[in-house]
Order: sequence, then C-alpha cells, then structure tokens
Amino acid sequence: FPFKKAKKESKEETIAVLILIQIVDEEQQFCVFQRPQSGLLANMWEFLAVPADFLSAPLVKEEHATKKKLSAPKAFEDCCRSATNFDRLREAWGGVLSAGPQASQQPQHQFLANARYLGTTKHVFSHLKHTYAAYSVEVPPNTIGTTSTRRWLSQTQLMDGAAVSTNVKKIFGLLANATQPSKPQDQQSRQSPARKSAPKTNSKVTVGPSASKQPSIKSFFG
Amino acid sequence: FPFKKAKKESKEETIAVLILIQIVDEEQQFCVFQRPQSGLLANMWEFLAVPADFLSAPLVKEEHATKKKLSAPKAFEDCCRSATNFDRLREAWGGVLSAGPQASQQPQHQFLANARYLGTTKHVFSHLKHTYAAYSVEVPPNTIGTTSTRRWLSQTQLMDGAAVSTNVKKIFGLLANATQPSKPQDQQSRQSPARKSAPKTNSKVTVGPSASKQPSIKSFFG
Amino acid sequence: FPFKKAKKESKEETIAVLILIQIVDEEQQFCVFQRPQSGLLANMWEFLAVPADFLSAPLVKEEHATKKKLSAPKAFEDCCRSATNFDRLREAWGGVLSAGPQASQQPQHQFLANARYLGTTKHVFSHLKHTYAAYSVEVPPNTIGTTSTRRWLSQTQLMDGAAVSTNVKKIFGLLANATQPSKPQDQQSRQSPARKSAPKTNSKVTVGPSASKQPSIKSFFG
Amino acid sequence: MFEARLKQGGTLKKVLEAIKDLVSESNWDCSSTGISLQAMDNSHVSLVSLMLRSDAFEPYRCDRNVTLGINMASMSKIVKCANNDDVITLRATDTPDSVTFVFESPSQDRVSEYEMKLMNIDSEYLGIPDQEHEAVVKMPSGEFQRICRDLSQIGESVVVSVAKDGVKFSASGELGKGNVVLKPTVNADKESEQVVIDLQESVTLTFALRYLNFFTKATSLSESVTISMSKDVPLVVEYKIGDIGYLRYFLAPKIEEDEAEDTK
Amino acid sequence: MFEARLKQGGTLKKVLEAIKDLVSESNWDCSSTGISLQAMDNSHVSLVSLMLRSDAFEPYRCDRNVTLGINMASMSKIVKCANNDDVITLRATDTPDSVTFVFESPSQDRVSEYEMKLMNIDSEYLGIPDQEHEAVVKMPSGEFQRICRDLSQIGESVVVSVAKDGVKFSASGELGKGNVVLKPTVNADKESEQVVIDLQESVTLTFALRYLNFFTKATSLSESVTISMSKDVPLVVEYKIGDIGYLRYFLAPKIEEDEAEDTK
Amino acid sequence: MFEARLKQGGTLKKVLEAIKDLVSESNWDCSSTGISLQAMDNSHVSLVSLMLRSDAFEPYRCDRNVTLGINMASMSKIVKCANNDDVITLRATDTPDSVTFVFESPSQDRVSEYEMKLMNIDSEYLGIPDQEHEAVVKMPSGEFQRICRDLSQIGESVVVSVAKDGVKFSASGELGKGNVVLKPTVNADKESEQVVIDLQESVTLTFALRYLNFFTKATSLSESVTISMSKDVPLVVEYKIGDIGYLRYFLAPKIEEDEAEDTK
Repeated sequence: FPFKKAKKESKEETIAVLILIQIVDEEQQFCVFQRPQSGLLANMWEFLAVPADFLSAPLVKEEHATKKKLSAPKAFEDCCRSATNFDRLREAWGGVLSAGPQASQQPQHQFLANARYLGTTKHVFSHLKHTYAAYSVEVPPNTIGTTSTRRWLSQTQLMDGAAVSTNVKKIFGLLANATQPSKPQDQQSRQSPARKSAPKTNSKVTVGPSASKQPSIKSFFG
Repeated sequence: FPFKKAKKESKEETIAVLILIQIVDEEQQFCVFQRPQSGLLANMWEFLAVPADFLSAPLVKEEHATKKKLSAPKAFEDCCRSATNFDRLREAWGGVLSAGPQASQQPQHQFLANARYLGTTKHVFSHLKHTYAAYSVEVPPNTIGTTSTRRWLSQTQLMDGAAVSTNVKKIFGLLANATQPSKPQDQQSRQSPARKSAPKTNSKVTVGPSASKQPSIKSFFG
Repeated sequence: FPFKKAKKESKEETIAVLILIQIVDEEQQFCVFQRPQSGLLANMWEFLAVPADFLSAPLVKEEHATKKKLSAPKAFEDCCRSATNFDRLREAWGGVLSAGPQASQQPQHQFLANARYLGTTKHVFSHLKHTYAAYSVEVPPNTIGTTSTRRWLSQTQLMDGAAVSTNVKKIFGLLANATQPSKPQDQQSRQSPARKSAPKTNSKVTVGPSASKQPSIKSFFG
Repeated sequence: MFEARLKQGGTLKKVLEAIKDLVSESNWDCSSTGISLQAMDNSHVSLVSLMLRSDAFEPYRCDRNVTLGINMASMSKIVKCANNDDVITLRATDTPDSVTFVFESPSQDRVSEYEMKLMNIDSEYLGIPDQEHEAVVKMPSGEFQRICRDLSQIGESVVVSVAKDGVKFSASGELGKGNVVLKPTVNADKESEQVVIDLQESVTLTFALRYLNFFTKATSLSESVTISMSKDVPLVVEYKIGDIGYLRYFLAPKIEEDEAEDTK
Repeated sequence: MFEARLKQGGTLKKVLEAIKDLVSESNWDCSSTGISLQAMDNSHVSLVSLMLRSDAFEPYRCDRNVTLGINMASMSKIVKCANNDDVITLRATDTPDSVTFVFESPSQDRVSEYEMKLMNIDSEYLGIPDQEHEAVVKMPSGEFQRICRDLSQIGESVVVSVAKDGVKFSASGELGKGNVVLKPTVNADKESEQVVIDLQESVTLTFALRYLNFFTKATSLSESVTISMSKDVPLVVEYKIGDIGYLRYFLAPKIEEDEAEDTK
Repeated sequence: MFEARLKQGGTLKKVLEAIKDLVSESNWDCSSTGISLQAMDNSHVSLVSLMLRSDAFEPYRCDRNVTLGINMASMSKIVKCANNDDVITLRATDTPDSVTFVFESPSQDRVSEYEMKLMNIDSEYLGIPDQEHEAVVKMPSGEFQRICRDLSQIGESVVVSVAKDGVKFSASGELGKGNVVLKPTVNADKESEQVVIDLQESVTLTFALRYLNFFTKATSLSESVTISMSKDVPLVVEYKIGDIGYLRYFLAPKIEEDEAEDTK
C-alpha cells in the first residue's frame, strides 16, 4: 500500500482551557465561546481556550523519545500547577474575556485568581493532536454576560449540544472527576467558607441534578 | 398514594400583554419578544408582556373563595379597562420598548394611547397559573424595528412557529375574537377614519388572508 | 377556463450582481448577504445585488418587440461592459458595502476597480423576471468582515445551502463557466502576476477542489 | 372513585394522536354515561368533541362526576408507553389531584402504572345544537385525509360543493388550482370503501385546510368519516370509534369578504 | 390542442422525483413524436434529457408543437396528488398559459383536475452528438445507487475504471480510501441483476459524486442502468422507461489539473 | 500481519451502531485470543467492553499483538458500506498506519475494499474485577429498550428494584411518575422471551436513563439482555454476540446526596 504514513505527521499543540462556572437558581452553568466561522471545528462552541505550548515542552520531548502512547508525565503536571505559568495563563484568559466590544464589566477579572487545575486530556484530529490542560473557576453570577459568541450552558445543554465538540466533553469529564466526593482535597474545599477569594478552595462544584450525583466509572474500576 | 397535592400549590400571576400590530404590504404583522435564555419558557417568543398583579386582586380573591372553575369576573374586567390602570400599563409597556441599546426611534410611544382591551385568558403551567389581560394596538409601519430579541411575525408564522408558546396562541385567539364582524363596537371602529389617533377606534384589524375571514367557533355555539 | 393569463404580466428587472471572492487557506470563499425578513425570497442569502435597470433598456425593448424567447443581445452585453456603467455599478456596490453600522474598514473599496464581467442569466419568479448581469472581483482576505446579514461561504456551502436561492446558484454557474481554462482571456490572467491591482487580471479564480476541475456540460455540447 | 378499564388500549392511543396537536389542554368529564371531552383549539376556531360511552369499559365505575384537567402533551407521552394490545385502566379519586394509568400486557407479565398530575383548566363549555344537515357525505377516511393533504399543496382553503351526483373539493393558489371530484359508489366491496351522499339541498362552503388537516389525524380511528354541512353553520367531521363512541370536529366556514371595505 | 393520456401515472411521478432536485425549471417540448425535455442543472455542470414517445400515450394528440415552461417544484407538488395507479392526462391549448393534469382512479370514482400556470423559460438547447462509447456498463440500478452513496462517505469524486474483467469505482478522502469492484456476471437469474461490460477500450474517468447522486434518484424508474463512457467526453447514465422512453443524464468528467500552476 | 474474516458481516455493523454514539474513538486490541475493545464514554461515566473471540473468524491470523486506534464515526461510515450478508475481512500490518476492510458479496461478484487511517489514541485501560452480582435479570432485549425509552418520557433517572417476584423500573418527573413491573415468566414459548431473575439479595439502585438509552442501541445484537446489579457497584448490561463474543456496558449507580450539604 503506497499510502502516506499519516500518524507521524500530526502536529502537537498544548491548549490551556478554563471552565468558567456560575451558579444561577442553584444550577451550574458553564461558559462557552464560539470558534471562528472557518478552520478547525468552525462555529463550534468550546470553553475559554488559549494556546499554551510553554506548558508542554517536556511532554513533547518525552513523547518523541519513546514513540509510545503517552500518559501525562509528572513534569507536565508540575508545569501546569506552577505559579509562574498560572500567572501567564490568567493574563491570556483575561485578555480573551476583555476582548471585543462586548467586554465584561469587570475588566480586572479578579476571580481568575481562584482558577484550579483539573488535569489533562488529549484529542487527536486528523493531522493535529491537542493536549488540553484544564482549569476551572467559579464566577459570581452575571459577571460575564452573553454575547453572540459567548453563552452560558447547563450541563445537559453542554453534553447533548450538537455544536459542542467531543474534546469539550472530554475536558468537561475532567471537571466531573475532579469534583468526586472521594477526592480528599475537594472534600476539604467543601468545608471551607464559600464565596471567599482564597485560591483553590471556593469551587463548591457539583455535577448533575442536585438530588443525586453520577459518579465516574473510573472511581470503581482500574 | 403519598403524592403531594400539586394543584393547590400553583402560584398565580397576572400579566398584561400588548399585541403590537403593523400592516406591511397589506399584511398584518405582530411583534414578538424573546424570553430570557433560562427559566420558564426559555428562549420562546411572546407578545410584549409585563407583570400586572394589581389588575388581578379581585380575581384571585374570588377564586380562592369558590375553589371552582373561574370565569373572569366582572370586577376584573373593570380593572382591565380602568383609565388609571391603562396609564400604568402604558408606562410599563413603554419601558420595555425603550429598554436596551436598540430602543425604538420614537421614545414617547404615543401610539400606546390607542391600546384597546381584548379580554382575558389563562394558562396553567406545572406550578404556576398565569392570567393574561390582553390589549392590542396598531403601530405605524417601521416604527419599531427588529432586534435580536424582537421580531415581527405574520399570522402564519405566529400560529405555526415552534418557538411560540401555547399561551401566546391563546392570547392571539382573543384578538381574533375581538375582531369578529359581529361585535358591534368593532363594526363602529371600521367606519371611523383610519390612522387618526382617536383612542380605541383606529384598529382596522382583520385576521386571516384578505380574501376571506375565519370566524371563531364561539360565534356559532354556546 | 376563465383563467387570467399569467404569462404576459410578469414585471422585468435587471440586477447587477457582484460576486466577492476571498481566498483563505487556499480555499475560495464567496460573500453573501441576507435579504430582508419579508418580501421576495425573504431571509435568503444572495450575492451583492443592486437594481440596474439602466443596463437593460435595449434588452427589454427588443423583447417586447419580438414577444419570443430572449437571448441576451449583443447591445446588452456592451452595456454591461461599458466603462460608464461600470462606474455607476461600482458606486452602487460600494454603497451597499459601506452601509449600516457594520461598515467595512476600507470605505474606498478600491478593489471594486478590478470587477470583471461574467455574463448574464435570468430567473423567472411567478410574476417577476430578473435578468442578472454578473460580475466578480477578488478581495484581499479579511477586508470585508462578517455581520449578522453578511457571510463568507465556501463553494460547497453555497451550492448545498438551503437558504441560498436557485438564482444565486445560476449566477454562480456563470463564474464557473467564466473560469474554464478554455477561455483565452482567463488563461492570460493566469500568467499575470497575482495580487497586483491591474484591472481585470488578478482574479486567479478556480472553482472546485484544488486537485481537479469540473467543466460545464456546455463546453462539450451545443 | 373513578375506574374505567378499556380492553383495546390502542384506541386511547389513537384518540390522543387525533387531539393532541389541536388542543394543548382539556377537561375530561367522567360521569355515569361515560367519558367525554369538549375543547376548542388554541385559536378558538375549531372545536373537538369526544365521547367514550361507559359500556366501552369493563368494568366502568364512576361514583361521582369527576373532571380531569389534562395536559394533552403529557397524557400523550404516557399513553405512548402502552403497547397497542395492552389493556388500559384509568383510575382517579373522587376529588383527584392526579390520574393513574395502568397498562397490562395480554399475558399479564408486564404491568405499568403511570400517575399524572392534573391541572385546573378554565374552559368554556359550548352548547352544540343537535342539527339536521343539508348535506351529509360518508366517505373512506383515508380518501378524505388524502384530499385535504393534496389540496394543501395548492392553497390554504378548500371549497366543498356537494351535489346529488358527487362532491367536489377545490383549491387555488399561486401555482394554479385543483379539484377532486368523488362520485357516489354504486357497489363497493366493503362498506368502508363507499362514498354515500345524503342531500336535502346542494351546499358550497369554504374551509381552512389547516384545521381539516388537524382533524384527519383521527383517520386511524375509523375506516370511514362522515362530513355534515349546512349553509352558514359549522362543518361536522365525525369519526366513529367502533360502536363505543365518537370523535367529532367542528369548523366554521370561512366568510367571503364581499362586504364593502373602506376605500383607501 | 395538446392531450396525452398515460395509463401508468406512477411513471410520471417517478420522472418528476428523478429530475426535480437537479433542475428547478424546464421546458417540456410536446410534438407529434412525443414529449421531450432537455435541461441543465443550475450550475450548468450536468444535463438531463427525457423522452416519452407518443405511443406511450393513449390517446396522444398534438395538433401543433407546444412548449410548456414548467416550474419543477410546482409540477412535483401536483403530480404527488396522483395515486400510483391513477391514469394521468396532460392537456393544454395550442398557445397555452397553463397546463391541466387530470388524475382518474382505476374505478373512475375519483377524478382530480389540476391546472398549473406556465412560465416563459429562456433555456439553451444543446446539441448532443450521437456517439459510440468506448465502454458501456449495464448493471442493476440499485447497485449503482448504492455504490455512489457509499463512496460519497469517503470522498467527493469517484474514479471509474472499466476493464474487460470488471468495473472499479474508487474514492479517497480524509478518512482513507475505498473502492468497489463489480465483475461481469456469468449467469444471473434475472436479466435485471446482470452486470454486462461492453468494451472497445479501457477507460478511467473521474466524476463528481454530488451529481451522480442526483442521477440515481431515477433508480425506481428501471431495474437496470447503462453507463457509457469515453475519454474526454461526458458520461451518459441512462434509465430506460419501460419501452416508452428514457431518462438520460450527462456529466463531464473532472479534469486533473496537471497543467502547471503559477508557483506561489 | 493481522487478518480476520467474519462470515456474518452484519454483526460488525451492529456492533458499530451499538458503540459509536457512546464512544468517539477507541483502541481495538487484536491478539491471538481475538479482538477486544474497552472504552469510556466522553464524560467518563460509563464503560463499554467488546469481545470478539478469534474462533468467530475464519481464518484468523494475528502474528503479533496489534492495537488499532480507530475513530468510531469513520469506521461506522465505512462499515455501513457493507451489505448485511457480506463477508467482512479486517487486515493490517504488524505496525499499522491504516486498517483495510474488505467486503465480499456472497456471490463474489462484488468486492469492496476500504482503507482507513489509524490514530494514536491515549486511552486508560481500567481493570474490571470479575464479580458475582447480588441480582441478575435476564429479559428480552426489546423489552428493556422499550422500558428505558418509555421512562425517559417521565424522568432522567430510573430506579431498578429487583425482588424474588419481579423487577420494577420507576421514574418520576415534572408530569408525574411511572413504573413498569416485569414478573418472571413461568413458561414462555421461546427462551428469548423469558424473564429470569437470579437473586441472592434484593437490590434497589438508581441509574441515569441517558446512558441506558445509549446501551440499548445494542438491542439488535441479541434477543435477550442480562442485567447484573449489586449495591454500590456498577451495573453490567450484557448482550451476547451469538456464541462468538459479547458487548458489555458498565454504569455506576447514582448516589443520593443525603450527606450533609453546607447550608447556604
């Protein structure tokens, strides 16, 4: 088969994704942004995303060395959690939120200080591989408004939405896992006073209808 | 059956609804507004509506007393027609029309003076009962423009539209009935000079295609 | 059959249509504009179109004289190519592009100077006959932005789009034919330096996927 | 206590399909004579009237008259959960907040029970006069459905003209005009395929196809339909439900506006 | 006066289904030899040619040649109002403003009549040379439809290669590539299931699947389809309409752009 | 070299239909024992596990273990191009960049070959403990599909209660509540119509209908389905694939939030 080897060509990019959460009428809503009208995933909706290849340098290197399936290495995790990188990311995310004529009313975006690292996931496109470093933060309700390219969706709208791409759902899975009651650091955050701006603690995130909770299959197997 | 009694809980609200009518190319168009993205009937389109519980005080009282099916009592009808209440309603409607960056070019909205009372209808949601006091008024063409949350629909678009809720169609039925030729006060209005700003007389409203008219079944039975 | 003779009544109008082309990521995109919410072809998307009955005077006269099927006469072709008319058309097109709050960033629209005549096509509506004089011009990428009533579509989106009317597809066919390699004046334009603003030469238009070209059936038969 | 057990549960499914798009909510009145419903569509242009006689049910028990205020979309969702050959039982208390639907499979291996909340619906009850009609046409229900659907392609209204030798349905619109003529059948194999015209006086009336198309959603209830017309009086379209009841639709004819309009 | 009565009305319904998505309006030319139509699709890439010979109709009367300018969507709407077993009659005056369609049920109990307004359509008539083709493949029409639909999943174009021992359809795209090979049948039970290859010279041509998928809407007209190809000449896809006529589609092959492009 | 030839190609089509809406991409692990796949859905809530044993294929050849990283939508598109009675062969090299699907018609007259590019998929492999379950219910797969679909009309979750004398599925929501009770069959004509309850301890668990409805897309694979439940452990829904393998779905029960929430 004189078929070009597709696998080796794929470009790799690291994207830092921020899930903005607001709680309205006791229901969580998640902020999504519409992609441009052309190009990759044209017109699809996704979480706030900025290129962040500076996070992935060690990752990419290791990957090329082993030529095997990757699991996010420890060094990459450290990169994602480092204070310096957090600052760079906050600046980039804030830039997106302030862009355009429909800028948020709160240009400092102080809530970004509370962003918390959720984990990493990958998505492979035909000639492109994205590594997503995902973060989440709770935003006071009505701080960030709706525009023609920015919306707040419920969990159901997000997971069932035809215009929401698979990788967004993958990233959302990280949030679901990060908020399992079994995780000790999350349990802790539940006891901390809510709405206070202490970094990393006020997320109070629950996924699913308020009456019952859907655990991930990963909390049972593996 | 240890099932909670749902019927007794339902909250009751009175809404004053204004059907704005413009005639373009000899076809009537009706102005609808999009509801907010969340909550009751999210994203659905409806006529200009403002809460007006002040109209319903006598209605609600009578209803609770009899615990039977209600027909709008005389006192409520009087409330809906009273000049004072008309002023309050016009102010509320005008407020909605002037709101937002896409305000109408004619902020006085003098045409509101010609609003005419059509009647009352109810709609029962799962835990909520709305009583609608419906009014209509003809607007000079192109006075009120289209925005992302405000549109002009033809009768067909209104009645067949998937994003138009049932209660809107009920309210529209009041207009259809109010404009039957059999009603004497309407007959009178047909003889009066059109387009003059005399209150209550210049409506010249006909429903349906111009060649023939669809009477309500109520003009035959009951 | 006492049926009114429908054929003789149809009004005739000449429309000058401009196909704006931009090349993004080596793919051609075509600019379409949304028609008004009511009237003929309400809400449909079409190329930039302006009434231009001044082009058709000789056409209409001949047509009435012969009362037979028309093929665009030589005189009309000349009209469409005349420098004076070109100026009038450019002014009209530029007016549309500059209209509204979402005006293009480049109000002079100098690229309009390069518009080139493609040919003529007709479309018969129930009581209306349109003659389209079609022109095309390549626009530097991102010169003309997207608004709620202005979009850039790929060839596939254009030909398969449900909201694109048949007459637009007919007009597009003229572009496809005009860019056949068999036409000598087009061949010439292919050797000329691209992106230079010499009138009539920098179009570099190819239709279809870049690997192969779909000829018109007319280049084989007739 | 109200309880009514219907062997052919499929009938109730068909009734819901025939009503739910026309009427969004309605009161079901249960009394010793049976279950009845009367409702106008949302625009108050047409009226639907359902009767299911008590002897359709076995057993039928109705200690006191009960009115069930029902959201049709919800009831339709629930009734769709029954199989066509299930036995359906309706049950309610004398002052009900909810109604219970029980679906039993013929073999009794599968029993489903759904409890639906009721609403307080403020509906007007119209008095429908019992009337002799000038023209009564009985025809296959599928034929009537087909004609209404076909002529909807042509225009918004249908003119129905009944004469001794046939009934004519006509429409006209932008693309042209069309008509369908049915002649009375002399001998048809099945009664359900017959076209029968019972005429006291010829009538010609105009109706909105939009509503007729809603009515023909009842086609699966009966193989034939009866259409009764008189001048200046609403049309009656009746589908018999076996020998246990009926579903009737009423629609006022359109009025030609030949009255003088004020000149512009 | 023009009048043509077609016993198998269903045939006309199928013809409309086979054309209406490709061509939005077209002239139907009626002469003593029969009814014919030639039209390009809106993008002028393909051509459809219909022939219904006069002996298909009983009676057929055409006093003068008549051209009927028809909006295909309107005609399709009207023809859908005929039952498959209805007899369809077309009727027009010598200088028509409209054409009349009459549908009669086999039992004559139901007669429908539709009158459709005509248009003045300015169409070019292309001369199609009568041509021997290098490769002619006859195959089941359903098989051809299936192949075109399947390969549309893979890519936008299909490469058709005809050789003595088989015909190969190939496509490639983002997700990979695919091909289907049909071998000539030695003995098939029915003639309609046969694959027959008639070859003077091997050919390999590329076609846009978008148009082929439009053509295969004619599949219900005939159990087999004939595909004729020669180098640098349009493909002919022919569906026979019983022994009363044919429906032919023409599509120019795609040209590989191996001419030098100006380097960027 | 990896090669596996499956006589009943339709089985592979059904497997794809049963997985593709739940999982967007997955690794297919091919070894001497057969082809297996394990994948979580995108939200990591459920898990699907497929096994097709090597003796299902004739021939089956697997020189070295191979992992095929497959986009499920692409594979579904390609597998749809096979007829139900085609023989399907999968083929890949030992270090594959692509996998080849060959579809042969039973008469061998039609051979299709599709080559699909592979992906590098970074998937976690979860260890699934082999477990005895407290309650195992075998029932007709169509019945289970019907129940899940019906109760989705009522609410988002289903409570499944298994007791000696029957299994009860319940849901509640805005419009009311509903339940379906199945009793164990004493004697059913076909084994596939039986409801069999194998119980060590009664269990009552709550599951998200959204996922169960994804699982029942496998209904066409087998006439019966086995549902295994234990307290605080994921549900197993198993469809046997003839005697050549199985498709299993795992879903964690929903947890009632009776833990104290921080008061607002």
